[in-house]
This record gives sequence, C-alpha cells and structure tokens, in this order.
Amino acid sequence: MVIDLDKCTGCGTCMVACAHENNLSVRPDESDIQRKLTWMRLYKITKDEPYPKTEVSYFPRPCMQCDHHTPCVSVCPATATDYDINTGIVSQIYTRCIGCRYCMAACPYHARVFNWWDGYFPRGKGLENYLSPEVSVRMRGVVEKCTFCHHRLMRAKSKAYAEGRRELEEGEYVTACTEACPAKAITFGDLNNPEHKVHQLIKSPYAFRLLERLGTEPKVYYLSKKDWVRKMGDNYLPGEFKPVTPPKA
Amino acid sequence: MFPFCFEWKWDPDHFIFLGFLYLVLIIVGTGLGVAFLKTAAQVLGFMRERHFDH
Amino acid sequence: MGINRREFIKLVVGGVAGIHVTPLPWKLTDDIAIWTQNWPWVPVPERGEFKEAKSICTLCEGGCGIRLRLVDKRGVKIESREDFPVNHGGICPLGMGGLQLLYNKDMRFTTPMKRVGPRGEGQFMDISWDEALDTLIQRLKGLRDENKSHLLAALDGLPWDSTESVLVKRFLTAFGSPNYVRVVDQESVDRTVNLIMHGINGPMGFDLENADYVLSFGAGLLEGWGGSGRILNLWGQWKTKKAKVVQVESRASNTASKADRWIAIRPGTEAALALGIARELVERGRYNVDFTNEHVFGFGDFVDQEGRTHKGFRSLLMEAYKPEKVSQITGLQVGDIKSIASELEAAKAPIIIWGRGKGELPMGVHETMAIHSLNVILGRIGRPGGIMVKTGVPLSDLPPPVLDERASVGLKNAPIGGKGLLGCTSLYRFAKALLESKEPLVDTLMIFRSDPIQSMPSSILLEKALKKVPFIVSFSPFRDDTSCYADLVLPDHAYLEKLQELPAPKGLGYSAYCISAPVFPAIYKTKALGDTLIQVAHRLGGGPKESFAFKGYEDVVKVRVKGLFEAKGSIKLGKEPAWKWGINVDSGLSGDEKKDWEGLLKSNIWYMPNNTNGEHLIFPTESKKVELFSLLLKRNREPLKLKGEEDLFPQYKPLEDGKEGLLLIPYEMANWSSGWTPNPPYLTKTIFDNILLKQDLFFEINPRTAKELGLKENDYVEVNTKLGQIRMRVHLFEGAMPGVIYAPLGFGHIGYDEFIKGKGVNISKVLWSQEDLVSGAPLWWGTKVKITRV
Amino acid sequence: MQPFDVALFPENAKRCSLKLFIAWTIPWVVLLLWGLVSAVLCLWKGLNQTNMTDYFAFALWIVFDLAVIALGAGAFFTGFLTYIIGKKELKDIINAAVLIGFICYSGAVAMLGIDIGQPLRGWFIFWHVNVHSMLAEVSFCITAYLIVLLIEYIPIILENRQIQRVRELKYFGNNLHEIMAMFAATGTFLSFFHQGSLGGLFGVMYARPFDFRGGFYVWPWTFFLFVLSAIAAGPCFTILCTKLTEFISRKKLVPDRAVQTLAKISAGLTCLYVGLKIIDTLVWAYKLTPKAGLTLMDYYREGPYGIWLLIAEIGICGVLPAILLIIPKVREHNGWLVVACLLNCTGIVLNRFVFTVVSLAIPVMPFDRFVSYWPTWQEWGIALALVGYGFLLFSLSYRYLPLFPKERELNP
Repeated sequence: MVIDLDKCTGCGTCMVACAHENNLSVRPDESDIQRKLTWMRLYKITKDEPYPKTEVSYFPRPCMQCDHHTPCVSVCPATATDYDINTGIVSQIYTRCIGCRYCMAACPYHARVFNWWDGYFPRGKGLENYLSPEVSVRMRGVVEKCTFCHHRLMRAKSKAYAEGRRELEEGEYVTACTEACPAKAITFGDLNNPEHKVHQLIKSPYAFRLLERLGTEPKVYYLSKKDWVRKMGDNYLPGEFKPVTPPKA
Repeated sequence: MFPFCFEWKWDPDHFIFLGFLYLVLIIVGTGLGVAFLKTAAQVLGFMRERHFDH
Repeated sequence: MGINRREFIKLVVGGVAGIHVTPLPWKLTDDIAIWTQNWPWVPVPERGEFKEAKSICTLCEGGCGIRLRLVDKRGVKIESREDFPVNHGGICPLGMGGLQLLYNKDMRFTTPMKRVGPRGEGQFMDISWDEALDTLIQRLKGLRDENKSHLLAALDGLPWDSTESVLVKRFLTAFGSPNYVRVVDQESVDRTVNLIMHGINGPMGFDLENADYVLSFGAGLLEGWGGSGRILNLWGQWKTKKAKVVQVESRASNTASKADRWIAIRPGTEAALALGIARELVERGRYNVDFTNEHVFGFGDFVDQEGRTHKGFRSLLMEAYKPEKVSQITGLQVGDIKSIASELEAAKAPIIIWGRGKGELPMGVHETMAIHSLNVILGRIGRPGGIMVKTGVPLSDLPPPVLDERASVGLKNAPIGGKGLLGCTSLYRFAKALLESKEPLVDTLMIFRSDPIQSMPSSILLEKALKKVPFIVSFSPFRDDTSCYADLVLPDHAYLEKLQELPAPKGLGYSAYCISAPVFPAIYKTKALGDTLIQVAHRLGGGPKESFAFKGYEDVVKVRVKGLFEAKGSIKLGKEPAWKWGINVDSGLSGDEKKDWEGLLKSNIWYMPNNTNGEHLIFPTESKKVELFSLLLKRNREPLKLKGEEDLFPQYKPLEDGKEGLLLIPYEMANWSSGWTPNPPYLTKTIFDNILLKQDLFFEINPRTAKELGLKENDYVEVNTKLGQIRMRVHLFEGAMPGVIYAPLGFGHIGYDEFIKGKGVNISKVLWSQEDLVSGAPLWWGTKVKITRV
Repeated sequence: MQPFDVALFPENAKRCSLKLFIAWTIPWVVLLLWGLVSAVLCLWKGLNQTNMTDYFAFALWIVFDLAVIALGAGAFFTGFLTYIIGKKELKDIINAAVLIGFICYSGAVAMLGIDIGQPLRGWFIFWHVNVHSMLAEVSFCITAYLIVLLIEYIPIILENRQIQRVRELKYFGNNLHEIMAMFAATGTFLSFFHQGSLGGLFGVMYARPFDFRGGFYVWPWTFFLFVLSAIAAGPCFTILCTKLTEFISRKKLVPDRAVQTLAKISAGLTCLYVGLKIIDTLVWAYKLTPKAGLTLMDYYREGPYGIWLLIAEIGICGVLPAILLIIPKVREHNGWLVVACLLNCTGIVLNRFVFTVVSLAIPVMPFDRFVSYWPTWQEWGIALALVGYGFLLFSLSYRYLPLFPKERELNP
C-alpha cells in the first residue's frame, strides 16, 4: 500500500469505510480516543512553526503489515496472529486470542486495538442490520487489527477461480480504504510485482515508511514532497534528516 | 502444545522448546510418582520407614 | 455404617483423580472455550445473497452517486460510483456512514409521534398515522374556517426547486398563507447574488473540474464545501494535473494547509482583499477589458437616464481599496495582494470561489458580490473553468395552484418578516418578528428538513421565538434538535427509502438532475413527505384539494421531469465525463415517457454538458449585462433599507460586536455533520481527542494568545458572548490566528440518541449576529468573547 | 491460658491468642474481599472495569506481577544455594523462602488469569503455543515452577503437628523432602528461564527503542539482567520478610548466620547486577537509542517521568544498597541491613515499573502523544489483594507450621 500524504485531505472517509467494511463496534463513548476501536486511524501532524507558517497534514495509519520478524506475530504466545508468507498479510484470529495484549505493547504504531467491551449492538436499536456477513463480529477481551481487508482478497480469489484464473489482476483486490479514498491518495497492489503501480511508486525519492529505522519493514509506504512531513515519519537526531533535492528534469 | 492446529508447521525451535518442557514435566512427574510409590510401599509395609530429620 | 474421615478423604481424592482420567474435564474446558467464541449476545451477521444497487446520496445536496452492497435486503456497505459524473468515485465520510442513520432506531422517528415532555426535551409518544393526520387536519381546518389561514407558516429546508419543496410552497399558497420561510444559507445568498448581478433566480455553479487556478476565499474545500464527494475527488485530480489552489482563511485548516498557498487573513475581511486584488488588476490593466466593456454594467463611471453622473465600480476601487489600506484591514502584506493579482493574471483558467467552512453558513450579499466581482472583471462568467450562472434545471412547471376564497383572503396578509428578493422569508427575520411582536403571529409552524436550532447562528433567539408558536409540526425523519420542539411529528422516510431527487447538485458547473428510486422498502412506519402533503391537502378539501389533484408524489415527479426530456440533455452516462465542454452526448432518450422514466431511474441522472454556443452570455438583468451597479437593489432600496449609493455596489463592510475580547470563529469539518443531517456514530471515531474528548469540546487558540491569558492545554474555560455562555476546553494550536479562538460546529445536540446527544456544546446558539440587509441572513463572524478559566 | 487452637501449633511454639490473631488478619481479609469483588467484576463485565487503554495495554497488574515474581526469586535461589550448592546454614530460612515464593507466584498467576481478556481460553497459550514468544516461555515456566513450588510447600504443610499424625501423609512429606534437591534443581532451571524471559519480554520488543536491547542468541541482555536482579533482590526480600516476622512476633526466628549468608551473596550479586546495569544503560543510551534516532532525554520529554527515574532506580536503589550490603560492618548492623534490603527491593520494583508502564507511556511515533493512566479501584483491589493474600498465608503458615526450624532453639 502506498499513501500519498500530499493528496490525503484528512477527511476520514477511509476510517468510516474501514469501520463499515469490517463490522467495527461503535459505542456511545466513542469520543474516548484511547479506547475507541478503529483499524485505520488518522493522525494529525502540525508543522512546528509559528503562525502563519503553520501547516497541518495527516498520517492515515492502517496496520503496517510489518515484514521482518513482525513485532506482534513474534510475541503472541498463542499464535493468534500470524504472518502469511504468500501475501505478507498479518492476520488475527479472534477466536484464539486470549487477550494478553502483549502484541499491543510490541506494536509501536498502535495499530492494534483491544475490545474492552463486547461488540455494542443493543437489541432493538437496529444497529446489527448493517453488519456484513463477510467479517465476524468480535467478542470482548480480544485484540483486533487491520487485515488489509483479507476477506476482499478471498472474494477476489474465488471470483478469479470461478473464471478459471490463477492470478489476480491489479486492482481486482483492493482494501476498503483504498476504494473509499475520495482523493485517490491510496494505491494498493503487490509490492513485489514490477507491473503494479505500487512497485513503481515506492522507488520515488519521496517514498518513506513509518519508523523505518526500527527495522520493522512495513509494507505501507508514504509519499510526500514536503520535507517536514517526511521528517515526521521517523525519529531523527539533530542534523540527521536529509531533505530530498528534487530530481532535475 | 501439540501439533493439532491446522496451520502447524514443525521447526527445530519446537523440538528445543517442547523438549525442555517435556523434560521438566517428566522430571517433576517422576519425582512425584516416586514419592507416591515410596509412600505406598511404606504404608503397605513393603518398605521400612526411615527416620527423617531435618 | 458411617463414613469416617479417612474414608471420606479417600473418596474425594479418588473421585477427583478418577474424573481426570475420563475425558470429561477436557471436554468441559474445550466447551467453555468454544462458548467464549460464540457468546449469544454477540450478533452473527445474517448470510444471504450478495447484490448491488445504484443510487444517489441525498444526505447533503452534493448529489453524489453511490453503490450499495446488499445482503438480501439488508444494506451492508455504501461505496462510491466511478461512473457518476458528479463525484466520479469520490465519497465523503458522511455518505460512507449513511447506513448507520438509516438503521439506527433511536436516531429516527419510527412512527408518527406526539410530544409528551416539555419542549426541547425530546420526549415523544407513539401515535398512529390516523391520529396524527387527524390532529393536523383538524387544526388546519380550524384556521381556514376562521379565515386565519395566514397563521400557518412553513419552514422549508428542502433542496431548492425540488418537487417536495415545490409542493410545500404550493400547499402554503393553496392553503392561503404567505409565510413561506427558508433558512438563509450560503446557497440562498448565492442565488440572491446571481439574481442581483446576473438577473437569474437560480443556483450558481463552479466549473472547478476545468479550472487550473482556484482562489478560494474561505471556502472549506476540504471541510465539506460544495458536494464533499465531488470536491475531495477533485482535490486529488488537481494535485495530479498540478492545478494551483490558493486558500484565503485565517486558520490553518485542512484546506489552508493542503493548498499550494495559504493567505492568512484577518477573519471577515475577505471582501476587502478581493476588492484590493481587483484594484490591483484594474490598475495594471490586466482585467478582461473586452468582457467588461461588452457585458458589464457599472464598471466605469456612467450617466443615468435622468442625466446624473454616477461613479462606477472602477472609481470605487481606486478610491477605497488602495493596497496599503487593504493591507491594514486584512493584516496581509501589500506584496501578498500584488502577488495574488499576478498569479491570477498568469493563470489560464482561474476561478474565484467563496464560502465559509462547508459553505452553509451565510456570508453577506455585498461580501459575496465583492469576491465574485473578481470573476466578473476577469471575464470568468460562463467560461470553461469559470462561474456558471445558468445551472438551473428545466423541470416542467406544475399547473398553477387553485386559490379558493379563503386562500385569497389569507394571501392578502403581509408575510411575517417580509418577503426577500427570492420570494421567501428569511428565518432569521421571521424569528426576530415573532420575538418583537406582542401578539401571536403564527398558530402553526410546519418544519421540513431543517434544523436551525442546531445550525443557525444566534439560534438562542430562535429558541425563544419558537416558544411563541402554539403548535409546531415536524416532518423530519430524524430526531433533530429542532424537532425536539415539535408538538407533532409526521416522519418522512429517510433517504434511500424513498424516491429521492436533487435538482442542481450543489455548486456543480453544469445542469444536472439526480434522482433515485427507493433502494429499500420503508424500515419503519414512515410516509413519504410528498404523499403526506397530498393526503392532507385532499382531506382539507376546497382549493388545496383541487391544487393537489395528483395520485401520489411519484406522479408529481413524473410530471415535472417531462421538461427534462424535452430539453436537450442526456440520461445516458457516456465515456466522456459530463463536465467536459462541448462534448456530443447521446441523449439516451427514446421519446417514450415510460421508457425514459425507467432510463432516468436507472442512470440516476439527467445532465446537460456545457457548450460554447454563447447562450450563457445573455443576462436577464435590467441592463441585460452583469451588473456591478445593481439596478435591482436600486429599485428595492427602500424596502431593503439600503443607504448610500455604495450599497448598490460590491463592497466590504466591517462587522464586529465590540472592541474587547477575543474573536470567536466557528469552523467545520468534513468528518462531522453540522447541518440537518445527523452524525453517523462511525464519524465519531474520526474525531481527534483535542476536538472532542468524552463530553468536552475544545476550542483552538494560538499558544501565544493562550500564554497572555494564562491558559494551558486542556484547561476548562467559560466562554461568554453577548448571547450566552458555554463551557469548553483549551487546545493550543499554532495554526490559530493570535487573538482568535476557533470552535467546531455541529456538537451539543439535544436531539438524536446516545451516540451524539450531549457531546460537546452548540456554538451556533451563542454566536452573535447582525442582519444582512439584502438577504436577511444572520452575519455572524464578529462575535467577541470573554474567557474565564474555571 | 493457652490459645484455643494450641493443638495445631508447632511443638512447643508460643503464639498469640486466637482473638488477637483474628484481629490481625482482619485488614488482610478486607483486602482480599476487595480484591474478590474486583475480580468478579472484571471477570463478569470484562476489562472495561480497569483504566487500561489501547496505549496502556499493560498496567498496574503487570507491574505487580513482575515485581512479586522478581521478589519471589528468593525461593528458587535459596533452594539452589541450599540443595545444590550445599549451604547448610540456609536450611534455617529455606522454608520461609519457599513460602514467600509460593505466595508470590500463586498470586501472580491468579492475577494474570484476570488480566487476560479471555481467561476461559487462557490454556490456548499451551495448546496453540508460539514457541518464539517470550510470553509463552514465561507462562510455561511459571506454571511448571508453580507446581514445583507447591511440591516444595506441601512437605511444610504436612509437618503440621496434627497432620504428622496421619501416617501416609507423614511418609509422603518425608519422601518428598528426600528428593527435594531434584525439585530444587528443576525449579532453578525453570526460574532461571522465566525470570529471564520476563526481561526478554521487553528486550525483544525491537520496535520500542526504550525497551529493546541486543543480546545473546534469542535472549536480549534484559534476559540476563532480570535473572540477576531477581536473584540479587529476591534474598533481600526474604530477609525483609523474616525480619518483619521477627519484629511482629517479637522473637528471633532465624540465626544470624543464615541471614548474613544470604545478605553476603545478595551483596555480591547486587554489585554485579548494578555494574552490568550501568554498562547496559550506557550502551542503551549511547548506542541503541541514537540508532533509533532518539536521544536519552527524548524518553523523558513529556509526562511525569523524568530522568530522576533513572537516577532513583540505578543510583539510590541500585548503587547505594550495593555499597551498603558489600560492607560487612554495615550489613551486620540490623537496621542498615533492613534499609539496604528495602532499597534493593524498591530498586527492582522500580525497574519493573519502568519497563512496564514508562515504556508504554513513551510514544514511539514522532507525532504520537504521551498519555497518562491511573488505575481504577478495581485494579487496585486486585493488586492489593495480593498483599492481603500474602500476609494472610504467611501468618497462617507461621502460626501453624514449623516455618522456622530454629525457632525453638533461639527462643528457649
């Protein structure tokens, strides 16, 4: 996944699309940010300069699907989260999770959220009517996270299989947030497939990943031509950050 | 603990980890068993009670 | 035989050991674990066949096309439509979360209801449709029988020119009341300006798709201005094709930050800047000379029919808007003013747009005219990438209503609060008239799709005015704040449950009419508003019955769309997007009414692309030109209480309610609904904890200003305006202009359900405002506040 | 007059009256009841009863868990010294050490049972084990070690005067005692690994620069530091507990030789630990942290936690007790010994607190913010119940079991 931060408008459609797609529970106190359930989360960043040079920008943060020795997968004692070698997607098995929350402590991106309550669907309120049968509703006491809309991959695969194809075409499987983004800031594809757009995009000098130097090897890349935004993507010692000089035409 | 779940794949770390685990459990189990058997033997009179002091 | 202690112990130990040899404990443990995975109170979504339906979103007036993923008859997800020319694949968070509004029972009126608690508490009792209709008709009949039909008033928040709106107005006329009231929002102001300057009583359109330079005076393009789905999508396109966006705004909003350039202006002085830029262009001679000469009235000095010489717009600019002075008013550098002028000069297809936040909150008419005058002198009217003034839709008119005697008597009364230029009363004026009058002016007030208690500036005044209305009827499908004051509720279907239409999606640069058949059957015991009105009219008998000689709402719509089929236009979505100029479209019309109706419902849109045949350059004003000197205003000088001749020109008018204190400016967000539409709970997930944390709402303040006042992050403070007091918390934000505090709109609801009720406070309520003389809109950006820490 | 329950006392032991004893237990029972109510609430309604959040995934309970497990290390280490190394003098204190260990471990396991979101599925850790997880190692070792501790504690229970009358139980106790060295060895092995793994738990979180340490094979340095700090502070806690018992019962219970042996060993270990910890901190501060793009002070930029925490942990509660303990004159002085032990134990609790709470409170992403947390009464209830449980079980054991073999000898 590649997210163009300069195109991202911070509108939050990705969050709502994700919530709808994945049957996220919603509670009356959803304004309690530290316990709200959201797989995709927007972070607002502010350029640290006095008015009127201030700027804001956003980091939409899905699960980074870390590649190398995935921080959360390696620590889960009950194998409730797993790394798929074929797709590189980090899965979460809710019915196996015991709720020890070690994975949450290990994830520096806060990509994992805990079900402090059972899914909130009070009887007679009609809220359960929009639940999608493709994703199970979570019980309390388990950790959940973005799965890159794994069920959509399954959907696309079964469709391809029915049509007698083995390979998926580009764009056949995209996440709900990719599809929803009104500014088309999110591009989704196979990073390893040279024909996919994402493969090209990550070669840009403006491409970077969140907390790259920790070595988690996220599969979510960000693009921004603004130095200050790129600098926000990782921790740097004074003088360590190197601005990108635009390539000469 | 046992390779019953569907995605289970054996790897050497399992042998090391579970090997040690079973070793410990066997030692503890054997110890307990020995104490039980000895007691049984003593109670039933097959073995003479030893004086124990601490 | 007794069991001694030893045996008992043996038994227990043996038993425990024995059980563990059996599979029982293992089985039980496993069962318990399985039980935790299927707790009966965690719902299992029902399975079914996956289907897809196409429709349009009418939660706002943007007219976005949407796709619905259905499982049998349940809607499980809303997605955007790539094939729809309005939003071409864009969708906003509100549209995305619409299903939560549809299904959430506590957020809706599920059946007709009557109030049981005190007004404003929102306590209602279910009643039957028969009882509800009887109550209303009895009351209305009573009014007519006593020849007091003018004591009925209607507050209409339905989209302009929509069939429902037409029916409301028609009902009122046939009934015999002149009191047709609308909330004056920016849409109304734009229409007023369109009428004043171009002589067209219709919507203004912005051909943003074809623009390469967008100069926005406060329009919150990324905060929900225009149709959010369309604009957000355009934003991505602009970035790709490198169109430049310049944002003039005082706060580092999303739009300001993400724009190519941000002009941090003192709030409320946008008109001065626009005129300053205009002066700069005129002085340099870089305005569109041909256009101004040929199509503009009042630019240069002129002599009227009576032989008197009048100063023109040019002289006004030269005298009053010198760069130094504008710089002083706006707080900007002279260089900024000049450089924007240079950028405008260099751009191929510049467009100048305006608005505040989402573009619902009204600006002044003169202010809007001032900003729009830049478009005029640059000749950006009716050009690709410019302002479109003729984007109305050629719907057929209904036969004129039949006025019986009682109606004629009633209509002779003067409308309460006066009739505006657009033929309706401003709610702000209406409310003020009710407050000032000692006698009850209105007996029954009907409210349609409008929540002014939540969204109108100084709504605390309206709250008081509503207390003077003996009987209020709401037709809202949602338990909005204003409906909490209603005595009777006759709920409309929610969107997607009814035949929905939207003539002229907001701000669209070409003529389009969106329509969709119901996607779902009504979930609750609601009734389509159009049908309710027809039914009521029938039962009233007389003129109303004759005026509403339709079988049902759908038939009325069918009558009206005939005009579309007759006009040149298309109901077929082609490969080329509708916003491209001069494209040849296959109309897709067969000439068979039934077939075309079905075709229209299938594509969900009728549209007419712009062409270059020049038709658009004929202006039906008095001078047949674009008027910078308004003859219409001149004619209405007295009723509008306009003073000098400069009031007939675009101009900047300062507005402030005092010198002391900080300025309070509300702001809006794309991910929070601040109008009539309720907020889907999922949207709460997108709100940051420095905007809303649990029940507390935060305002933004510059750290320097905060330091002077001794305020720290998260402090609780009382904010006092002339109209009242609210309690908020402090968020330090470098992007806030020193001396100004910014608070979000759309919070502090008294209606709806547990998800939004009581979250934060309602800023609109205490915003001080002044009446705009021309439109009757509340001008609200001069609210001064005093802050005390608690 | 003899107390009512004199028949249950160890032979010839003097104990207070039953009334006084019951009065003494009241506060502990209250704490236990408070904990019980909290536990029921947490199990019934879920973890929303706590103030934990998605930021504070680990909180008060984990701090308590780690702290008591570290403090309970006296059990395995004393066992190791007694049975494997053959420090005979420690036989006089081993029972108390085992009991403290048992209290700490059983309490910790009970607390963990409440701390996980799905206690009924807790056994999935064993069933679907991920052997690469430090937490899996911890759970296996703790569970196994708890069994060992139980086996070590059972003979002490069986030494109760009334139980000794039952022949089978007496024999069984004796037999267990005979092979205790084997259990002690197993326990040492288990303990070594889980004490280490608890440290590893944090050290392996390579995406959290505050915690991450390099290491040896799969074990980060925190693994060894945790083991070392546990065996350095564990004996100190054992000493503290016996001193407290002596103070309350106003009797001398343990010969000085045993206490001094423990103190001496602890002194050496504390010095070693503090030394290594300082090296570790320096490497962490000057090598690992800059590698992640941070400076040491970045960790202490926001919130209530400042650099003072580091000074308190390593200086006041590390170096100071190490110095106090290493000087024979000081450690032979009763008061100073207690002070040193107290500081040492505080140091280890502080260390566990830092690793749990501070590391989670510090944001890693540059745009993330510091969040604060304060436990609810339910959380306090469960944590304090552990204290109540400890006092209660220790008091009962002291009253009815020959916890201190030399008691009679020292109090003729």
